[in-house]
Amino acid sequence: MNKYLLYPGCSMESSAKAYMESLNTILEPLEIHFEEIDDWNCCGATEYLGINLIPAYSLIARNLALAANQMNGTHTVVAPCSACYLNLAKADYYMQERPSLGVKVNEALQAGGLKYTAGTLDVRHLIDILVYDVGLEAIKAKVVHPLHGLRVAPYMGCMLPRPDYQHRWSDHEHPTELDDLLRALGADVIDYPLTTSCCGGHMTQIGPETAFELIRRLVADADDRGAVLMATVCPMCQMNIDAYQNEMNHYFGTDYHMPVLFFTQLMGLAFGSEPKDLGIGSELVSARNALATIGVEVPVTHEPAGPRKKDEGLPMPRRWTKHEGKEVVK
Amino acid sequence: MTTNGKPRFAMYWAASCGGCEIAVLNTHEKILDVDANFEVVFWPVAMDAKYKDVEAMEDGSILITLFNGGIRNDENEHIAKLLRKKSKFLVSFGSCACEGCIPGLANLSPVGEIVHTAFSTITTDNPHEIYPRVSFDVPEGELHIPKLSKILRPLDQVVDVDYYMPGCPPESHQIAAVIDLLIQVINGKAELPPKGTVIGAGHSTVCDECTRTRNVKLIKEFKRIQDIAPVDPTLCLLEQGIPCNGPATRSGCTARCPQAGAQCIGCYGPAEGVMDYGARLITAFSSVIDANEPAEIEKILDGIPDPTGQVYRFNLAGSLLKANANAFKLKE
Amino acid sequence: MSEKKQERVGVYVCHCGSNIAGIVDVVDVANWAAEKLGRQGVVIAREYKFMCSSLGQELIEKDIKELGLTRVVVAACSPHLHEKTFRIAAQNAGLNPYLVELASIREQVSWVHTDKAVATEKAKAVVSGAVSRVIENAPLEEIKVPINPNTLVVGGGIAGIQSALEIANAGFHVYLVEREPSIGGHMAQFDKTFPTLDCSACILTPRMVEAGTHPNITLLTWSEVVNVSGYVGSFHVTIKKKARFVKEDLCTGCGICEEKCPKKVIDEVFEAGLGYRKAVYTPFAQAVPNYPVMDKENCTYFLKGTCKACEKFCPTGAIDFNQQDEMINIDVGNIVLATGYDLFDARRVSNYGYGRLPNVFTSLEFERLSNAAGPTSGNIVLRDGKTTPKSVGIIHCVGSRDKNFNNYCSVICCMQGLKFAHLVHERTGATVYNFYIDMRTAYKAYDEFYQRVLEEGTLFVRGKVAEVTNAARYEREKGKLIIQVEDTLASKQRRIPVDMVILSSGLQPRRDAKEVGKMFGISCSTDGWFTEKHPKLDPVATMTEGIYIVGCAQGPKDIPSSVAQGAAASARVLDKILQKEVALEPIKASVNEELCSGCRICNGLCPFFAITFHEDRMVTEINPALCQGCGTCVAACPAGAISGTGFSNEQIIAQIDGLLLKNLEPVGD
Amino acid sequence: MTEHQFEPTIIGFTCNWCSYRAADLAGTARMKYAPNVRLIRMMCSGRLDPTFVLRALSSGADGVMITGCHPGECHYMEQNYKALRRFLLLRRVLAGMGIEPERVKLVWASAAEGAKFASETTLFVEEIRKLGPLNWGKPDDGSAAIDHGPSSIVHGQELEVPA
Repeated sequence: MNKYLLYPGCSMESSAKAYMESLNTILEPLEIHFEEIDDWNCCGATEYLGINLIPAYSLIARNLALAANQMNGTHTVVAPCSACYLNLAKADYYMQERPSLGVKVNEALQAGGLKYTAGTLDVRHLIDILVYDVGLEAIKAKVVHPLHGLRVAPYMGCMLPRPDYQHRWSDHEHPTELDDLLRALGADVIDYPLTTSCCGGHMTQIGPETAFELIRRLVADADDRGAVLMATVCPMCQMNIDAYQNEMNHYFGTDYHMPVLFFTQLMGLAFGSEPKDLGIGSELVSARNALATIGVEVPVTHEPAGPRKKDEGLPMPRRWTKHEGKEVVK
Repeated sequence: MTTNGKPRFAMYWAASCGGCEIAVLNTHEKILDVDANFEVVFWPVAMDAKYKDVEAMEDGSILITLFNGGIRNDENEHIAKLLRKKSKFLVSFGSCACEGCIPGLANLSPVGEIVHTAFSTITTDNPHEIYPRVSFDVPEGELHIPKLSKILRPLDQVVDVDYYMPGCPPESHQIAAVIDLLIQVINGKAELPPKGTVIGAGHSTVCDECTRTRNVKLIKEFKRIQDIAPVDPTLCLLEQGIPCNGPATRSGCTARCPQAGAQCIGCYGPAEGVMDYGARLITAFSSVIDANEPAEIEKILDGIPDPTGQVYRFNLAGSLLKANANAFKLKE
Repeated sequence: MSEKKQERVGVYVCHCGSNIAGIVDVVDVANWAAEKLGRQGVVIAREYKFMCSSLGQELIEKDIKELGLTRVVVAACSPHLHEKTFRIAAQNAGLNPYLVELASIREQVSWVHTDKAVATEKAKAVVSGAVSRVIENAPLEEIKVPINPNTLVVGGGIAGIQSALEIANAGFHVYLVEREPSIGGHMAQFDKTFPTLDCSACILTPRMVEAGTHPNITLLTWSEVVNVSGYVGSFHVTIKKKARFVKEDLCTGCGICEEKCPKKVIDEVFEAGLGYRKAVYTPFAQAVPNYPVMDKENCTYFLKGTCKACEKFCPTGAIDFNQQDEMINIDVGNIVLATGYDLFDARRVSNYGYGRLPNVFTSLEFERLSNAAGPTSGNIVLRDGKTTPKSVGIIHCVGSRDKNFNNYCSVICCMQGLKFAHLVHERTGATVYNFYIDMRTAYKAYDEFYQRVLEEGTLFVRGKVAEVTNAARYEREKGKLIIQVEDTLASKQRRIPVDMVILSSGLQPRRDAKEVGKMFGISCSTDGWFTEKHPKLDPVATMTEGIYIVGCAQGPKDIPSSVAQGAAASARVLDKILQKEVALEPIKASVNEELCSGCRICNGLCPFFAITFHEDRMVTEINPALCQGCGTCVAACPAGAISGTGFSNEQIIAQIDGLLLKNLEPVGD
Repeated sequence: MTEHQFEPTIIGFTCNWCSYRAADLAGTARMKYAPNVRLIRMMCSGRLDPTFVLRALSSGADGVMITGCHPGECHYMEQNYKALRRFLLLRRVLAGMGIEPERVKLVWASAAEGAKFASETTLFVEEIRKLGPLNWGKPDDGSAAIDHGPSSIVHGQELEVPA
């Protein structure tokens, strides 16, 4: 039984309810135990750090302090939201790297009778523990309903892998954790070069047309590559691409229909849960048609490894992996 | 030059515990040879004698004086100088006289603190904070007690010393051997070693006499002996992560402690020609550490809770630095 | 401490023109030394314009003879400059050279300080330290060891081949060891060489053949050095000759086995993963030696136990499936390491998409692509094997000058990039872009080549490429590789769509450089390249006498420099061989067995294997020939049983007291 | 320099292959640095016997600067790590002797780092200047007997914990 402290973050209770619901369905089969941090507060999202550092860091550090008090048997805090994950990791890192910051923040925490020593906790994202603690093999083993033939664009988003303070990802420019996970579910994962490109973040509020262009790139490229669905790990990514796709279409006069689901929802399906228990249907750009293909037996079209079929073709170099030399799970 | 023809012998204790005396008596019947061959003129532990009697003696009239204990107060210093004057050969006898020994550890604190600790900490019932006075008026007159000096000094930091005999205390079999040698010398059957020689000990270090097996040492963790169970009875203690002072400590004790399963604590002092005992241990311990990263090295070093005490337990007063800075800095 | 006889010390303070005298009052220093250090044993103190001049040296020689000096201190420049000079002067006057001490009052005083008074005082202290030290100096004799005339050259690339040939031509025997089936190294994989564009194979293969057939060269390919012991003059080396499964004496190199072998595998080494070879193969046509090797991991017989096609068809019955690895022991006097480099693994720069985007190639892949003997017979095509690119982007500094990977410049990439640009242009007429940070073409005829490529119409964009992607944003980008880059000259962000991208990957130390270094007793820099004895004045020698480093093993360099180093090392080796014996600096550690307790604390400290422990006598011994004189064991011995010549405790303690002017206090303090 | 300013005396131990050459380079390049450091050349920082440091401090030095090749660049392969280990333990022992650990500093400087050698030297001199003189064992070596009565009562009161 893997035990962790959970920092859900605001969105998991609102815009990303579906994420939370679906997450809950996979915990038991994967023998993961989450203990929610009592009295946690908002992480300040992407904006606050841009406005006033010390209060912003203190706001984040309060959660770390609470977690540190609560850790029994585990010192790992899991955040399913990329922004939360980045903020927590960032605070932990800089409080250590810039002792003066650590001091100031702790002065602030003292007001609440709290204190946090940087480095006490391991801050990790949900997909990190799924891939590296639970393991792809264990996940594969739980798949009762492989997603064969579902052409998915794996979208990690920009906040998760960068900056990679603790070197948790296979590659901070083009991480492959999500690809590997979806592949383990049997999905037909497309090569998605924009996997770490920006979804627009809060630009949807400040400069929509900028956000629209960024969203268009993501959706258009996924569509060009024949993806019927995007899978994401980040509430903000999901919301931007889902909620602003229509406006984006209006703005550019395009007509894209690219549903975007949380990877946990796809895991839930693969593990045999009912769509309704996974919050599927709550998305604005409906995934109904895309998911219609699930369960229908279609021949696996794995990407050919090594030399191409065509004789005159030239072989491709081996794929880069986190642990150099070691082969990746196919 | 002597009243009964026999050469004169003296033994004195300054700042010491008296163990040296016991070690001498521990030579059993050998002590009779001393009496048979010498006229014991001054030996406060064994016989009654007054300083004035010694002062009355002719300079150089005592053939040999075994002086144990360090110089901690003006009385010690006075007697040291007196016995130097009166003795032909002055032997720095035992660890205290040679290098300060345990009393020398007091050099880690200023005199004030030492007195305070002795007279007003929880271990002492002294509600009125009554402290010793150098001079004190009583109806019968004025009483005096010796003045403490800032730091304890080994004998040779105060007077010229002819021979050194280390150990806490010197091993009785070594004492016996030295007594034999002396007797042979006075009977013209042997030569005295050159001035400054360390007698009653070996030239190398304890490992030389230790029978435990040794290999190339790579230490990942230092542990205190009580934290290891079981201690391998045949393997080098240092190799087991126990900071054993044997490698740097002069041989001559037949490696008693390591042989008995306890680490050497260094009472025989540095080996021949070594300038600073602690330095040798510092390099000995650090040389066996199996790590290159500062953080990892520090972690390993945490296994030696009191490094200064570890490397200078017996040698502090005799070391290059002699004492803790505060002991020097203390203003009167 | 027993009283030692009073030494007679001469102190000589050099003006070095105004270099020293300009800041330090040399007269004052000399007078002070004569007066204050008299009790130390200073009988004469002089100052002179240029001590290093012949007149200055004669001054010393004269005093040694006439005043019977037993010690000499020269207060002048750094010992690294003139220590030898004055040692020889002393020797001429009959004084052991090691009784001379240099006090550096130029590099350490006059050149670095401005206040004359303070500088003069410091100079006095430095002289005082040197005087106290020199009194403790002991006369030393150089240690002479004989030199075995045979030499080992490790690595059969161009640097190693050059080195081997030079020595062999001089008439001495060389063992040339190569890990791969054939010598030739990276150069054999190249198509053309910059800037002359002559065919790499055409200029290399004659040298390979010469090395392969030279009577003085024993060629050991498909072999690796597994153990080295001994020291300069007499190294003992164990070489593992891996089983070829081909009897070299019977094989004629006809190639039938390779032709008949049914097993095709990707050639990761010679073809840089871009082509195929058989399970039994010679890496390339002009391989030396030209008999093949069998790749056990892939051979069907070794995998399944059946096949043996090669054996059936071999006309001379040279195939031998039972061949075993063979251990060869040789004795040599000198060793030249020419172990070369590895190419930076471009997959690590994931934003350039190599390994993900088919039409992104590495420099080595392109070399094979453009090589007439390569998988496409020299046709520059995309990975589909047929389409000729219409536009090609060449990215410089991939993995070099980048703090995420390697900070250093890989030296060859600029010229390599230019060469590629020319070849692409010449053979495909495609539009070629070069993306560079700085253009570095500093060498004979290099910049001219740059000019030429410019004139050919190659486009240059100054800026570090941010990413290579196949995510099109606009119609014109569809189906292309888009290079996103900041054009720092136009201060514009550009997106340049191309068909093919070539990564001018950097050079890296061999992945096993550290272990190899350990085996030969030499060190690596933090970058991982082997460390030379002196970066400028001794670039091919190492700290370990008798071991030399040449070519890219020492650092990134091009072919001419590698060849030059190969030759340079040979000259050094020949010099040693012809001297027949070598004098070692007598700075050595030794154990006083009387004091040694056999605690074995020192046993783990020597990286040169000079320390041995005698179980029987329970004492440690130090082999003077292996000892490099670092003094670590001397400092470590808890019994004070190890002493070191040249830098003894007495010398250093005396110098400390001297520098602190303790020696001025009355004796017996 | 004002006559009030304390001028520390510092002993510097250098490695023949890197830091000593760095010092040479600083000289050749005429880089100016504080004149308070007096150098001793050894073949390697691994030669550094803690005795040397103790001797320097007890013989009147206010600080000791130990220099060697950067980790991984030792000309004797790895001996500078041995110096590092000794240094770290020595520093702990010195702390126990009431000597500020900052008085003994370890600096890595390659043969090419003349500038670093110069700046590190000046920096160290300033650090020691702040710490003030060490003058070990002065004014007397402890021979002057002291009356522990008054002084220690004062001391006792200092340490007294109010009830």
